[in-house]
Amino acid sequence: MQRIGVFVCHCGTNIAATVDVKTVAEALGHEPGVVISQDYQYMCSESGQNLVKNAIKEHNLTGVVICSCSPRMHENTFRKAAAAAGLNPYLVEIANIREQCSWIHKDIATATDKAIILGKAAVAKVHLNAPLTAGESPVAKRALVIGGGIAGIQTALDIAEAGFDVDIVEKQPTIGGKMAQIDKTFPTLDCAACILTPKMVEASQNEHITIHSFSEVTDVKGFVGNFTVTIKKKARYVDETKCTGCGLCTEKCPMKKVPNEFNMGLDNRTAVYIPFAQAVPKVATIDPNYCMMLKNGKCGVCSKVCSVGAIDYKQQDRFIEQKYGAIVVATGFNPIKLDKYDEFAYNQCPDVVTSLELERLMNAAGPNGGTLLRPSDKTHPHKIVFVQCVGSRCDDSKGKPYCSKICCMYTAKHAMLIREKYPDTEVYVFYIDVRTPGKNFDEFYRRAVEQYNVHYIKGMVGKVTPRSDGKIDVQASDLLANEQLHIDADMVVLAAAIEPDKTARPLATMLTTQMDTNDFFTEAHPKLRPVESATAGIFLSGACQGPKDIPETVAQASAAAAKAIGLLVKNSITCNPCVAHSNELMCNGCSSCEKVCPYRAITYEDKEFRMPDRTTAIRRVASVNPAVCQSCGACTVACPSGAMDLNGFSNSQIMAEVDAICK
Amino acid sequence: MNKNLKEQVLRASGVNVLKCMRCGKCSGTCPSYDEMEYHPHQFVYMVERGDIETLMNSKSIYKCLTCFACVDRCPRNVEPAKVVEAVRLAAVRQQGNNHMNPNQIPEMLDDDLPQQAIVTAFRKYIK
Amino acid sequence: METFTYYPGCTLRTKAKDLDTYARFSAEALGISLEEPADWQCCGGAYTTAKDEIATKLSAVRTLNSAKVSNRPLITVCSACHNVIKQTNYDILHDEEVASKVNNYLKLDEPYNGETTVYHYLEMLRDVVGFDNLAQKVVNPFKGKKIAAYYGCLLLRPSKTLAMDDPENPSIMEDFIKAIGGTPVIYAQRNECCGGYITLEDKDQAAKRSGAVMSSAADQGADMIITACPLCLYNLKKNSGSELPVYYFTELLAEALGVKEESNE
Amino acid sequence: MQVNENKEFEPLIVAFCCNWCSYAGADLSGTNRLNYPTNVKIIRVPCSCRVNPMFILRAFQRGADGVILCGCHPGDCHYTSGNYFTRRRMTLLFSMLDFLGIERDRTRVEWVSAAEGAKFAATMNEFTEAVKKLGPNRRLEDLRCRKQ
Repeated sequence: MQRIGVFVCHCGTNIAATVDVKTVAEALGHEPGVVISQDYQYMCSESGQNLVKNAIKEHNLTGVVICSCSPRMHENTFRKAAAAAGLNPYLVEIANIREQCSWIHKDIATATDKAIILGKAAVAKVHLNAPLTAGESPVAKRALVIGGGIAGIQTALDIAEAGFDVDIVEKQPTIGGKMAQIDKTFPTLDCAACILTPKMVEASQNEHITIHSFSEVTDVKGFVGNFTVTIKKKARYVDETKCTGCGLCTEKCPMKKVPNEFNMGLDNRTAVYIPFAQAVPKVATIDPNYCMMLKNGKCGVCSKVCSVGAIDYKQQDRFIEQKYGAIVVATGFNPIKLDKYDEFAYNQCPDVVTSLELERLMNAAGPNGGTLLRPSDKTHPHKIVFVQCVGSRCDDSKGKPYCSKICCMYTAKHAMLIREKYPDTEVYVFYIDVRTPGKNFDEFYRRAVEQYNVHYIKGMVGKVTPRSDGKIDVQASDLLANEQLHIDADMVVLAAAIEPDKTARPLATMLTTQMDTNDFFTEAHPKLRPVESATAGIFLSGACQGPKDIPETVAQASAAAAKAIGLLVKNSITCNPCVAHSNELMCNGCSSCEKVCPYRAITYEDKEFRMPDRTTAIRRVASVNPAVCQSCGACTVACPSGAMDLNGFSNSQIMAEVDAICK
Repeated sequence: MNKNLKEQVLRASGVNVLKCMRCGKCSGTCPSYDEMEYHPHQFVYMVERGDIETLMNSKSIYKCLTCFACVDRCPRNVEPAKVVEAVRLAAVRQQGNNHMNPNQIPEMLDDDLPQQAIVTAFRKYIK
Repeated sequence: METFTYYPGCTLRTKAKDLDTYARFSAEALGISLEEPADWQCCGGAYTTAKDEIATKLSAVRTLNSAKVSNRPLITVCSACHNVIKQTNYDILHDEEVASKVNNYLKLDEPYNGETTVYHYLEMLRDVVGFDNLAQKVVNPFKGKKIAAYYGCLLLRPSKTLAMDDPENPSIMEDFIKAIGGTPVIYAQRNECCGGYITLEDKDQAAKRSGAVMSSAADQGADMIITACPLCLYNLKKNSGSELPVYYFTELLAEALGVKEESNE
Repeated sequence: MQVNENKEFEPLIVAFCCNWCSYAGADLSGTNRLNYPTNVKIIRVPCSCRVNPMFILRAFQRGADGVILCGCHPGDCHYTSGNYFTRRRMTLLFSMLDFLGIERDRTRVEWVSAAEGAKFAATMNEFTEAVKKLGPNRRLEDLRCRKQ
């Protein structure tokens, strides 16, 4: 027999002014099972809570209904009070008679009637509440960082600093990412390699960090605290443990005409290569698309010159499996392809380049050894035009709808560096808006204009016509002068929009995390939870979440690390007990629930059941992982046999509420 | 500002001038820029402000080549050429406001001129 | 032998007879039959983008409908006709108001709702004949000839509607040039306007525009330039002040296929 | 609901609201003191996809005159894709109800975010008016369930 206590709150006059609380308490007192029904001025106050606690003890209550404000406000307060009095906290129900009754209605009689009905619904529901206990799930003390750019490196270093093991998975042969390709950084103009490469070395030497370079994540199973990840270590045809990175093979390799992706294809590398001098790990990799030995078995030079015998033409892809407690995504960005914007003649003229290509052209380790020369004829350019917002801020049909955020600043940097090094070069920047919010950013841009005489022109380039004399006719508008300009440029630099790496979307599917329409990962809350994904245990670092410059990326990387550490220090995590569960006797093994679950919390297993006459049968039944279930209830509706139900919001509970309201 | 005219131009062109982010690419790419008193980006902005009559009285409306360079290259998909066309129609549809008199045409012709030029002129300038 | 409905357009009956004749003879040589609808009329020359212009779109719809009745795709060769007809068809397909108003005017036996597929002759060469097949049928290749393709605006834009090729980096005419044995010359002004119909009243502007096109092509070393548009041909020849020869692409096609002589008979 | 000749017909309306968006939106319309009729009684569910079509049929059987289901806006679901399930399921259910001759205006799915208190109140006002116009639900009500 149920013994239910009902407590009606006045909330001062918030409720009592429009709802006759005495009548409500009186009416609910006649409901079946209700043994005590009281009203009080402020239920949430300490004395109000004591009233509830005492009633629980005194009347040995089996259920409590509080008629008060929204459960979103004080459900937890009253659950805690119940627990303190020895009642299972999940035996408390709230009837929302403030936000959804007293505050929206004016007539006391009808509002009181409605409050009584809402109270009856809560009483009907609490009759069917079951005591629930939160489970616990262990946490694997190891983190995975996907992506080895500056974001991934920083996150890994911070997690390792806290004493946890962390693995970096990087698809390229070296970590370093985009920052390794950059020449100088804004707004301080220090050299990117000088600040990045020590971090790369630190990562490789840290005893807690394992770097899986030239590797990819191919499968993710499990849930927060308990992920099982499969990593594919792609065959690099070089034994990493033997290779010393001496580079002799790369010198002797006869296949020298391979476009060098590290230099954006502006020069060539050999088929066996080390991407750049400070690569980490400094190990050679053979490109199977170009290696003659791998393609037709004729060559073998690298294997002959390698003194440690590291070359292994028979190497295969290897798969390793590892358990992780937390996963940090740091997959980064790429500049977009510019095929759609050929009014800028990018595909027609080698001297029309992207900003990242310009970085390589200006870099001391780049194709020209740091001297800025035109790719076409290796002459020094005297007039350079920069075009902003190429593919950014577009209508969806024309490009990316967002601002790529970093272009205004790196363009100011490029312009300034060029004017500094080659004062005889004129630099024009066509801009729509100059966006420089950030510490010392606008000052930096002003310096480009005022000290370095960079010509900033409000307007946009409309057509680029390369000419046979090597000049490039740039036709553009100057909106302030109300003129159409023609500039005879030597080079044109396009600020291509940036987009998330193409590997991000398949990864998001594996991780069951959300992405926006631009393939940026979605954070759990745009303001208050910026580095967590909505899936527990998955954190976001760097430009995979949205366009970011280096300082912002590093800040977010450390924040993601802090969140991951916060998870890893726990030995176990408490689970929400209001999860779905399946009645195995009713389950017919149809898999409908498994298909609708957005969290892959449901798996099927073959179980042995006792049947009549001492026989047994093996049946396929659903089982819900309570640590993964987020209690949406999609499965309960999909289940054709009614085996699947949701704790706290069971079919019978909701039906009881419906019945109570409709009486 | 003439509200009806603005409405008419917006409706006929089907263009949402509020999508413009004022980058000026239309005017950067326009082959008729130097012949125009008001340029493509100004057309969009002036229509937004409702300053249609100024445009209707300007020779600029007869200088647009309808080559659609601005339409195809506008990052915001604003389609300025359609605005120009709608303003031109608003002008030539007015009684006695034909841009060309058919009697003038014979003296404009030469032996090789394809008649599509004349047909087009009728379509564009005469209502 | 595949048969298409073929719309020549009025200019091709007078000032641009070459464009038409060579197109027909070449098609025959390629095993394609072009059938002209009995009572076609002028397409209107220019497409009016205004949503409230209905009457100016009707003649194009009549042509589209006659192709629909014959149950064949419609082939055009003049760039201007192609542009007008294709844009009109797009409108009918995508704007219910235009479709219903047009049908109210025309009172056809059966309403026209954009059923016809419209191809430009070049698209037919690419998608039906195939440039590889074309290359095999060439008897007089333009070996060593540096030929610049001039697209102008009408063939490519608005790209969403015309959808023939990449509007900023097209290749269909270049592939055609390769198929007839020539060497294509890429130049940036190939998709810029030649001045078009402004020619009638403003020779200066037409001269400036067509001059820019021609000098860009000549600058990149072209021996000749080809086009699909009578008005472009006129402008480039007459107003540009350039000596560079300009031909219809069909003339080169006929010559390459060895049917130029018979076309002229 | 009783139909009294002197009294205007007062429909009974059951509203299922998802915990994250619509229930919070309903709370917000309360916080902002926006009025909507007492006819509307809200049942909280974790997600609109928790609502089994049976619940809606049960409400009609027990004498509800209208049922409205509120969830997060498409794309904003707290559980990623729950409201898409809702949309599909309700499309099916409503077409079945249509087939049974239940007026379309008696049922509704509406997307209300946690910030749309005003929209919640407006929706409830509109919906109540619409159901009022239809009069009592006689087709699906099981008279044996009616409390005497």
